[in-house]
Amino acid sequence: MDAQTLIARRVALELRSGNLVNLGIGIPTLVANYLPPGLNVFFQSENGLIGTGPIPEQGMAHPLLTDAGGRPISALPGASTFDSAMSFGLIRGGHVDVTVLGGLQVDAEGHLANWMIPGKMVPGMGGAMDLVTGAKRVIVAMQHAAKGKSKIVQKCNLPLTSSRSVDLVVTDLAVIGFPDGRITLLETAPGISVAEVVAVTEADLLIPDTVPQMRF
Amino acid sequence: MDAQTLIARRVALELRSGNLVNLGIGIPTLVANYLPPGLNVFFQSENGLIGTGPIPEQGMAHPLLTDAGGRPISALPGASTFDSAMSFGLIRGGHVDVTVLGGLQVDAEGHLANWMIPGKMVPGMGGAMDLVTGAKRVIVAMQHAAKGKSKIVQKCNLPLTSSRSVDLVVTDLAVIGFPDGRITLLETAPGISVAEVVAVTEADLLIPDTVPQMRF
Amino acid sequence: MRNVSTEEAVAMIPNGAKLMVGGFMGVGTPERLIDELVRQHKSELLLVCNDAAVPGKGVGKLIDAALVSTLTTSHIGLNPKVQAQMMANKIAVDLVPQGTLVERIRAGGCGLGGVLTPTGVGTIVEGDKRQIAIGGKTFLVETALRSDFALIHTFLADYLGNLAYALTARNFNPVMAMAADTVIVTAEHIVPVGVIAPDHVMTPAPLVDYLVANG
Amino acid sequence: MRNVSTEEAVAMIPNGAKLMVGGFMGVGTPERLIDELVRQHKSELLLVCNDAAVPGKGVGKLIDAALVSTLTTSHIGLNPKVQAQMMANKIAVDLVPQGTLVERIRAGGCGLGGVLTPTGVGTIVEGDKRQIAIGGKTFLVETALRSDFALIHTFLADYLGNLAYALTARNFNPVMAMAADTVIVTAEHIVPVGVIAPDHVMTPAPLVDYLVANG
Repeated sequence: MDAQTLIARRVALELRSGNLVNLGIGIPTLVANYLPPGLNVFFQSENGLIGTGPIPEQGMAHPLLTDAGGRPISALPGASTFDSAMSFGLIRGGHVDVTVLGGLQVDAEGHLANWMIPGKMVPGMGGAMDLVTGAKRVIVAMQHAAKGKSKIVQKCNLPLTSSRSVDLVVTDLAVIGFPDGRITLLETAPGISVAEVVAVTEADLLIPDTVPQMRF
Repeated sequence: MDAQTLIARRVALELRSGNLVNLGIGIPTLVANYLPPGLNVFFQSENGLIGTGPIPEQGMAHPLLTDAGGRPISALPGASTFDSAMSFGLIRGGHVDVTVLGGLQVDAEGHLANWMIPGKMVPGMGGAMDLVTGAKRVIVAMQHAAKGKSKIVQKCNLPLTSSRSVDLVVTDLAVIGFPDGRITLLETAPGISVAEVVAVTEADLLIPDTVPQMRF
Repeated sequence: MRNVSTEEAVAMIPNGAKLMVGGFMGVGTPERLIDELVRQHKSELLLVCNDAAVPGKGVGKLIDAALVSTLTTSHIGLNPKVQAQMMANKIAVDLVPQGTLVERIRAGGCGLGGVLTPTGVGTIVEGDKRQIAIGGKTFLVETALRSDFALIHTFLADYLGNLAYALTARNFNPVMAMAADTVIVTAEHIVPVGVIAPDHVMTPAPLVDYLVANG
Repeated sequence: MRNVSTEEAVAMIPNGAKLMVGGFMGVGTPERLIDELVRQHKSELLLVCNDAAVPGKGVGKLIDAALVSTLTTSHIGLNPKVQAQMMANKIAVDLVPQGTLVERIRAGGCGLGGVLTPTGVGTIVEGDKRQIAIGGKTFLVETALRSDFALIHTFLADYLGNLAYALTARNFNPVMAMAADTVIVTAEHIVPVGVIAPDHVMTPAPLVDYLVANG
């Protein structure tokens, strides 16, 4: 299983039936492909839809039905559409149960940076700041390191997305949480030892006595 | 012609084709009955409708279609419905071209008091404060005096509806406006002299050299 | 979303609960839930609704039964029983301009702390509210309102809980359906999924906690 | 409401105008008006829209033609030409969180001075904005946005100007249609009055100033 699939499958286990879920672009988008059988969740696309379905069959796409990246999607029975004020009312108002977002850095306090690298890349925050500030639960799905550098840092040096801390980080190497506000190693990926995670993690992880293997 | 009809007919002359108009309860409601032929205006009911029509035929009323007083109404072709947030977005946002409201007092500065008499009557402001604050043009339609006391006063002693001044006052005796911020007698009702209006008006009216008779 | 009976729905509401109730002069009010609140005698309610309706209709029935201790509303002029209970100090009434009331509820439902409105500036509505000048114009800071329960009435509800309101019965319902911890809905018609087209859903299903089943 | 040609509609817009343009990644953007803005070479535009789309699509065409001097938006990541023009100091970009952007426009259209939002607190979005604490929580004061023109695209428009949007092409359109001095609309289908049921109208006719007629 490749790293992205592992991350997506692990995140999918966090969703509960009836949840309203918003998936960011990239690895988070893949989560929808790995829902456990029988699990019914509502996926929101922040451009104005609840009930996003898979990419339509050849020739069935409609130009007025896309995801937030402008790519054609379908809609499931029971879908609803709305304007951007409603969409962000849902997001900021705590009606989104889980958001899954990519990240550039997460730090020991759970702060996320994911929207710009000063002087290099300024895509804009889009809906990310509202999602992290407003969703009931924020899960970051990302590679543990980029170009050999840990993305789990002691303190973010990139601009923050929100002052609100995220709830869970799922990487190709580990699952990390923040019980009692302490950054904690919760699970290790298959074939990865605790020592290996610690070695490639800049942040000072709390290591419980037993660290189970990542479920997926 | 009775006083209410005169007032309603005079106010109707202030409306222009295409206007979005909100009529308050009482005399203002009557204005809809006296639109000049060929004039097409949109009437808003602040409980959530543009395109209110007359009272429905016997047996045609629907319990979910009423005016802001809860009375059955009809809807004209091209009507639209919406929630209260939209309804007051239209009102406060300046999208209502004309609102016609009843009044308890209007003073020399054009301030309106129309929602409570302390210790006596506290109906609540309903939508009146938003209407007076937000509509493009505010017209007060009311009797000139109540129980022998002028309702056109030098300074309101009842709680104000808004700090925004009204644009026009139409009574059974006169039309009063506020050109250059001065309370001014613009027209007198048929058979009423300028002296008679001045005699029953507490506010210090500016009297132009010629005061035409009220059109209706 | 769970289907419940009227009795079960109201049994969840404790005495002293803060309730938002949809409707405008009783139009679009969930009458079955109101009747059951009276039957179960839920008292000391903190009620938020557009108006006090009239005796015998909508939230007027809660006033008739003296179940409301605090009423936040824009208009009580057509319900003399509220005036009488006010005089007798049996109910506290907080009068809020209608446009401000709906924006405060919307803010509560949309995660905003409040809004800046010109409505009420220079009137007794100012009270001790904070004021902010923007571009030379003064606005009142009006803070968000939320409640424990929202009691909502809709024309159509589908099996998932998507709602579509009709005509002037929409009013405060969609806004309140976002601003409460628990949302309970009565529908004139419960219909299969798909009867309400996606573009015509006014309250998306995930906002609804309980739909009152047909009796 | 008046019917106009695309040429007439765009001729009303001066160089340097402040424009709100509906659409999300070009979906729900009035392409005919955008093309005509380019053809008439309206320049120094102050543009407010959700995102910068991609080159060759939606507002991306205005960027391609270097007609935009200031861009207020939430996302430019998929349009490298904006990034290039930023580096060359040919365009000023004001990045606003998406939920804040839509609330600021809504406030402008609804007569509010602004809203209080938690989004951006503790980030560089704070800038020198006023902060207000309510119930121990900090909010940013985000002020209303308005424009000279709103360029709106709809699925259905009736002869009076009632609008109904489709699927994810609704996005910023209904909010912007309230926040501009002049509202110009293109429709995929112009239909008789009554085709859009009253409960399905999303932008009521009185908000629309100009509807672009079929060619």
